[in-house]
Amino acid sequence: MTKVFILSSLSLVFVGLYGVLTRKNIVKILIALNIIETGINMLLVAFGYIEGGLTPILQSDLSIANLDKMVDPVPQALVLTSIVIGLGTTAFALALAIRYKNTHNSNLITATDEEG
Amino acid sequence: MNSVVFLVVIPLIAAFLSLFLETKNKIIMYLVTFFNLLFTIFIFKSGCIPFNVAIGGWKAPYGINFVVTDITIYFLLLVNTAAVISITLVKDIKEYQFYSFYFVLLAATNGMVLTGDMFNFYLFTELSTFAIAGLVAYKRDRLSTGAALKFLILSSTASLFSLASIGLIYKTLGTLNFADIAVKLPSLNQASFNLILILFLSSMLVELKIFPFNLWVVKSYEGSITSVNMFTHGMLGTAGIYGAVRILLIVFPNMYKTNISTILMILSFMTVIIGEVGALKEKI
Amino acid sequence: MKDEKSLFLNIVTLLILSFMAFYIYKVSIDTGSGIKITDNITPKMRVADKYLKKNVLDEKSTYAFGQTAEDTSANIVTSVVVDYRLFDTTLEVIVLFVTILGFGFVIPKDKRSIKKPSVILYRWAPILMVLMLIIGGYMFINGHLSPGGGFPAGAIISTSILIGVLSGRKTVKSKTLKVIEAIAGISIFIIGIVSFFIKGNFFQNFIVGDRIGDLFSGGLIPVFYGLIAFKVAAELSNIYFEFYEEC
Amino acid sequence: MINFAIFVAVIMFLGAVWTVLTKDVFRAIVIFGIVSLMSSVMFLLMQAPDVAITEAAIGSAITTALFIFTYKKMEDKRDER
Repeated sequence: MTKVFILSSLSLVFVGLYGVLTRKNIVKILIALNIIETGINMLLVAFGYIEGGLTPILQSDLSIANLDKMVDPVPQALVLTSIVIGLGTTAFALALAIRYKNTHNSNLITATDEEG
Repeated sequence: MNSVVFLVVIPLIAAFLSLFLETKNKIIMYLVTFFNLLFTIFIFKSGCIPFNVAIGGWKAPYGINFVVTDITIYFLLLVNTAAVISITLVKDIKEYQFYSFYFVLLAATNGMVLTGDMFNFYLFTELSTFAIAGLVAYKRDRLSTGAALKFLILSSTASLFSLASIGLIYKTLGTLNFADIAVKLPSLNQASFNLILILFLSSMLVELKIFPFNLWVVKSYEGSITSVNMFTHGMLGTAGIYGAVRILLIVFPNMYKTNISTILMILSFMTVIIGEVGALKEKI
Repeated sequence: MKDEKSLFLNIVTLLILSFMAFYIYKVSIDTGSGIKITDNITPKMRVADKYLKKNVLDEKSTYAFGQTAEDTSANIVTSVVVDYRLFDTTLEVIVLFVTILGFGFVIPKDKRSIKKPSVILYRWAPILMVLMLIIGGYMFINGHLSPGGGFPAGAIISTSILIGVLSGRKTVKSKTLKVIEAIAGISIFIIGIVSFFIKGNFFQNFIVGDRIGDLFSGGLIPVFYGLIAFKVAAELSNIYFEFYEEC
Repeated sequence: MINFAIFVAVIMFLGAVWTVLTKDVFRAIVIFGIVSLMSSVMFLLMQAPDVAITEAAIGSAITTALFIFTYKKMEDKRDER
């Protein structure tokens, strides 16, 4: 199971990196950035996974007896933070992209910055 | 000395308050910046350095903590002095967003110098990135919009690499505290060490404006107003240098065959040469 | 000419990426002494062990369900996010604040009119909105017992305002949202400072004595999650207003 | 269970490749939403329900909505000129 998770998240990271490096449309670049971010988040959670692990929520005395079998809660907490940061990045960059379209009259990242 | 957290908390509260105080923002800006400088001098004079602040009462490797050492206090003085000097250049600006960005940048640079936790450092760098991007885009014309967009895309890609390296550190060593990482790092494999180091270095180079990633600097300096340039160089540059010095040379010391000082020296040498060549080619 | 350049770029990118993939593969098969990245064992002395056993302050202490402990949240992810690493969460709130401030600052304001919504959407919108509010409220109140928490709760509450905007009903003013956002943001830090004056540490959980599994447990966790939920909802709603406001 | 995980992973990978390669921006946005939703299922399989809910609400729904709003706004601009 762990191998499936890690390989799938790494593949997402590489596909997203390819997109960021080769695409020229700004919206496509931002989508690719989001794909990388999803991949990294999955990688972090997969690092905390153990085979046959339990959800880290205490429901009864039975779950307190099985604390060693629970998956690692710290990467999940970090990923909760990083998802929200990703939303912030996307929102800010999209607003900049709309203004970029207004000022440059183009949605390609290669448009020149000089006037005229 | 638990009250050192005020250096971060007071500017953040001011960032919220600046949504309402329309014309008084400038006074608040001077007040908060001078408060930070005076508080730093007070800590410097108090004579209880070095000390360690556990936020929330959780002790060092388990919670987030602020570390103040002899080097930290000097860099803190530098950052706050740079802030005081650069706000004198701020002319009459009416938009409250400018002041909010400034307060967040002040808090983020103070925090980058103070923090002793890996993920907290990542968050402070993100915070400073967004504040700088907003300040660069302040003029909202053709040049500044392009510069801000390119800077934002570059630095968020870089910060994702540093997030991956934080995950690798947590998986192998099981901790996020700087001091704890430095103790446990010698038990790591050479290849794993190199991978973590490469991922982290590539993200730090953007903040430090070193060669392969320094192309955003020219555009953003051209596109933004003078005081923003002072912020970028005086505050973010100083804090970034301290963060890099601590993380690269204290947390990741020169071990095995990887000599970080040599790599950094070669890269900065190339930065100087290529930057000068680029400046000569620029038409006046 | 342009296609050739693009083909060249693609080939170079693929070469770089395959080099990176090869390097990662080499790291994974490397046989040296010490801890490896691909090791499947959990490291000794991991931080999470103390979080799971809830004995950061007292080495030997144990706890049972329905009893008190140093942190009484039943959902351990929540207890890490809002108690052990609360300072991270407050900074994350600031990140969202800054980016959305920048969003409103940068986005060009131009005239835009919305099409008139259909009658079905107009009639059914209040029911959907109330449903969304109930789900969001449940999520942040129960954030310390079940999966969920402040951030998705805020997102869901903001969806109800989005439905209001799309169906053409006036719900809240954008100025009110700004006030809510600032008050929630300031009070998070005020609580942190208050705990400094009560307990001597910033952002310490100063309500103690409740039991794991109760609705009213976790000390300050539900308070913080409520504030975060309102703040996130106000910020995200501001984005929708920026897009769909009739100027 | 492992077959289901592999199935979801393959869908996610193909969706990501399609998103990056397609010429149509709107289609890319919608398929990115599907990829994000599939990653939420993967988080559920990794025993992380908190992250799954957050990813479904924020990473999938609101990010996709923002992309679509922006796309419409940029398209409107082109029609005016």
